[in-house]
Amino acid sequence: MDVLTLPLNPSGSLEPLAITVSLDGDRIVDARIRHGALHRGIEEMALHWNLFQVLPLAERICGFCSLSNALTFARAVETIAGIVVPPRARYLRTLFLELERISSHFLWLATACHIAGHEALMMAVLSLRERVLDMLEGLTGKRSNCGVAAFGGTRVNLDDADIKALEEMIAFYRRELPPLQEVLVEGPLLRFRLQGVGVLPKEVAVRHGVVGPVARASGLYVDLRWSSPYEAYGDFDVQPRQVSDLMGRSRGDAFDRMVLRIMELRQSLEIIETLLQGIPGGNVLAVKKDRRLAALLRDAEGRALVSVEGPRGESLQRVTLCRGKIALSSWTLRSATYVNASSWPLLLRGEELSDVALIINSTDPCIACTERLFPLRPSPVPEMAPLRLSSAEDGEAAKEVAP
Amino acid sequence: MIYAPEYVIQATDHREVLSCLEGRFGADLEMPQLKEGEAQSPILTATLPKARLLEFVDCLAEFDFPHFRALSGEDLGEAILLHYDFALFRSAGRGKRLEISASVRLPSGDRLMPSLVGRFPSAEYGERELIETLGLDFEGLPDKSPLFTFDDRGRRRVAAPCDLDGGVH
Amino acid sequence: MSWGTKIVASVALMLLAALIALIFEGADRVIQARIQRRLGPPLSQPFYDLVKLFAKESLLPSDALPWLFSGGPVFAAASALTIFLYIPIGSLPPVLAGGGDFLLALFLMFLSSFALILGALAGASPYGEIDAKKELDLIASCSVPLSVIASSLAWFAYRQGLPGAPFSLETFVAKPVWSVAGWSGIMGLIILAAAFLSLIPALADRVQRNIFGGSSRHFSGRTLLLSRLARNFRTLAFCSVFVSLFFPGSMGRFLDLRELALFSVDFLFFWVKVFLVQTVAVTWGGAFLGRFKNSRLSSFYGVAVTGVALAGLLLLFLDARL
Amino acid sequence: MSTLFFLLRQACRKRLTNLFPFPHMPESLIEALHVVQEGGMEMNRPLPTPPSLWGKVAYNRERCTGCGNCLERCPSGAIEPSADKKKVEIDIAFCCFCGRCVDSCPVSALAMSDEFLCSSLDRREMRLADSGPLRLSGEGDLWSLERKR
Repeated sequence: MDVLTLPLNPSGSLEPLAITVSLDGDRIVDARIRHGALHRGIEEMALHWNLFQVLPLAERICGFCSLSNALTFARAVETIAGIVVPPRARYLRTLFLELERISSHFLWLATACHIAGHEALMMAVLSLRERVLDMLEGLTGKRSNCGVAAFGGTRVNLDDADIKALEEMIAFYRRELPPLQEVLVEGPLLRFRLQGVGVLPKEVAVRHGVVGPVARASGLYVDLRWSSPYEAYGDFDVQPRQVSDLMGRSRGDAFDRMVLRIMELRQSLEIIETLLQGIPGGNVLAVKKDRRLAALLRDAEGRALVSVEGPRGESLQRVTLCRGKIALSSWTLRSATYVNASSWPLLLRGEELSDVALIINSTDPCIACTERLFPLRPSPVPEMAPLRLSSAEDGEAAKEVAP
Repeated sequence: MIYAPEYVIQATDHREVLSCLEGRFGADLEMPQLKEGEAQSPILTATLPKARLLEFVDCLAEFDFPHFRALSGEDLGEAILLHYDFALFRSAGRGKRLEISASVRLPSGDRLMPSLVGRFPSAEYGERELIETLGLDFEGLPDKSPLFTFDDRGRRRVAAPCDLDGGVH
Repeated sequence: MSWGTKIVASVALMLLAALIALIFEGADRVIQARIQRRLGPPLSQPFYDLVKLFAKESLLPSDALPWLFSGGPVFAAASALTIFLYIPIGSLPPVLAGGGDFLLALFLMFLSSFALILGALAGASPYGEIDAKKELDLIASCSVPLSVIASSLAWFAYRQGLPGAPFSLETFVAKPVWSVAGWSGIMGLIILAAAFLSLIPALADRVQRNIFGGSSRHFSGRTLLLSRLARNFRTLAFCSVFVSLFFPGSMGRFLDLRELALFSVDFLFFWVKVFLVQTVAVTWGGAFLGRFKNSRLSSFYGVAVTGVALAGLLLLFLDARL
Repeated sequence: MSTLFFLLRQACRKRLTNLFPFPHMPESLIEALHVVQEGGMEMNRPLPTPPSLWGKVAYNRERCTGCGNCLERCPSGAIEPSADKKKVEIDIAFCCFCGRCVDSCPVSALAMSDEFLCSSLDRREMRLADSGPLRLSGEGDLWSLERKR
């Protein structure tokens, strides 16, 4: 067998990844994926800042799961500090999470159409996405990185006009989504291109622990919003969507991932609709006084592990706070792509070379979330200076906190 | 050991899981605790000796296939604390999901951990990252090359702090 | 015609075809942008591109065969332009007429594609090689239905007694095949025309089936310019052949014009028809075919379109027998 | 077939391209906007912005008490204490438009204006020491006409 080893540059996959494929003719025998094109150093950076500064940083880990990341962080800090979020803020957070999911799923659809070569469909999807971005801009002032999250609530409040605008948006999508769905799901364009590409069977998906839409498209019944409800998701019925409900069966290929995301778009609209009916009144911030909040955070101590079902799947953060300063002792981020990436070589094996970009993209990768690491010190294996745990400048030894 | 990859539909009671683990591991399981709150899903935390980690995971697998969520490490100076996060009963029903956080304390000087890649392929990234950041070593990890930091020739790229203020602006 | 006139006419025709190919490319890009709800570039954008690329440096890969690498695109563009000398434009007879000019036109078309692929292969890069192989694969699978269409048309023309050589485009222009066909023959011709139309986007390089930017990936500057020109010329030539075969009506005769007026009206009418065909087949067809998997595209042309063309042949056969 | 209709309908709808304000990039965009405001030049008007848009930070130096809350909150270090130590200066070039300084200001000396064009060839232009009394958004600034229409 004549095997050709071919490095694919980022232009081949539309993501800053270096993929080396071994080819037998047009078939991929083996694939090796190398990260490291982005050195972001977010975790390291955050240790030198105070919590109020880290929250906007968490927002900027990624442009499209911005709220999920920020909210995970805010919830972790709230859990440690014992801040109870008022009910209206819980509803607003849920609302913005769903708006973010709509925006992210539309962007994914557009990218999928682009990689499949259907620029006209891409523009159609993007023009639909404009509406939710306009909505976000109208509600929060920004199209992405909306800055909704705050410790103990949200920074944004809604009035009646906003709720009316949201209802109009839902009506708009109810009108515009069905023709798009017909073209994408029943039309030949993407079906011929995506069906049977990048198949991830259910058993393999379970073993690799994939999360989010990738897992659901493979037939797993998993959704954090359903299995461990947070914020306002506990108040109404959220079932994980399954492709087999619409298509009869699920094969776990790229086409199923697309169908699932369209189904989730509609689910998000349903959630927003139910949510708007039952939105409670009251405050959106648990602690209004700045100084009291700072005091609460200064006294907080402990560890928290919090996860949120972002548009790409489970976004997980482990936060450790020490008493005495408004700063992190340690922060670990695990985005959905970090988990899903381990299945990429498997998905690529046996596929055609021209499908590489399509397969990698079908899992909705976010390299920015994954490569948040930048070890500044040399770390040879045997002898290593201990990393500084706390951000203390005075060299105070960090206490170990009981887990 | 490779488990049958399937999620169970019927969740075991969370307290039952805890008591089963306590019975199995006895004094090795330090500070086992089951927190059930409203803000978060129930979480079971415990500290383990490293020798019994694999046994712990296999014990979890008797209830359900554990979903490997994350592996993270904290350097405490005199020791390294590793957190293995799993989830059980992921698709067993609303509110049934149980998070399990097993912490392993590695005293300084001991850098070798058993690898979980044989059981959970997605553990690879977490383990490779810890090789890079904390300088650990994992027994049984097939690919120990750095994950995020290396140059074109496959050498580890080490950024000295002076790289940062080398006239970026 | 004397040799001198022929040379002058050829040069004039080739220049004109080149100009029209560029204008049509601009129109193609504007229409594509409209489908995508964009503004799109101005109609003159291909001319700006031409000037820009002409001024740019042509890079030569270090391992490339220089003469083949830079010669391939030149040859591709030249052979694609030569096709116009064999196509009757409107009521004007082709500059270089002959008994088998239909076959010669097809041959030149494939030659142009092959020259570009050879140039890409001479770049000695594995990426270019992979894309060139894919293109070769596609062209090979397209050649099967194309030869079926060509031979069935020629057989039908011969059988129905169209005046002139059966493999000459002039024969089809002088008397449209539609006029000699019965109902099943018309059905067959429609099927053949549809099959031909579906081949145009593939042979005109409008199907983006690769991830590396096609076989012209390693071309730059003038070689890139020539490879793009070759593609545009081939597109235009293909649409012109289609018009000559299936769409040969004369506007001038319909209006009862004579001499110069007849020639000029038909000349304009011909390009309008070509433009329509290009818009339907390349702009809209390209929007549909998109970036299909190479293997699926090859089997689509090699099996499905061939089958359709054979069905058309069967209908023509029935028509001729009845 | 439905795909064809979808694309045909797509082609017939209003085009989405929003043209760049000027045919050629001016030396300084802000200056060019001022020229437009005085009626010296024509431009393609940008899309209307919502009233809640977070644009450039506006800073009322007079009202500022120099409490330093915003210094602690700024994640990108765009706010620096100014020379007289009781006020601040804001470097828009570093600003990440998160708006946390506005939240933290006890005397409302900071606000997010709806001016979003802030590119310049000169970095010193980006330093903001004072933008005068704060206008409410939509009150007589450059983009407000667009919004009322």
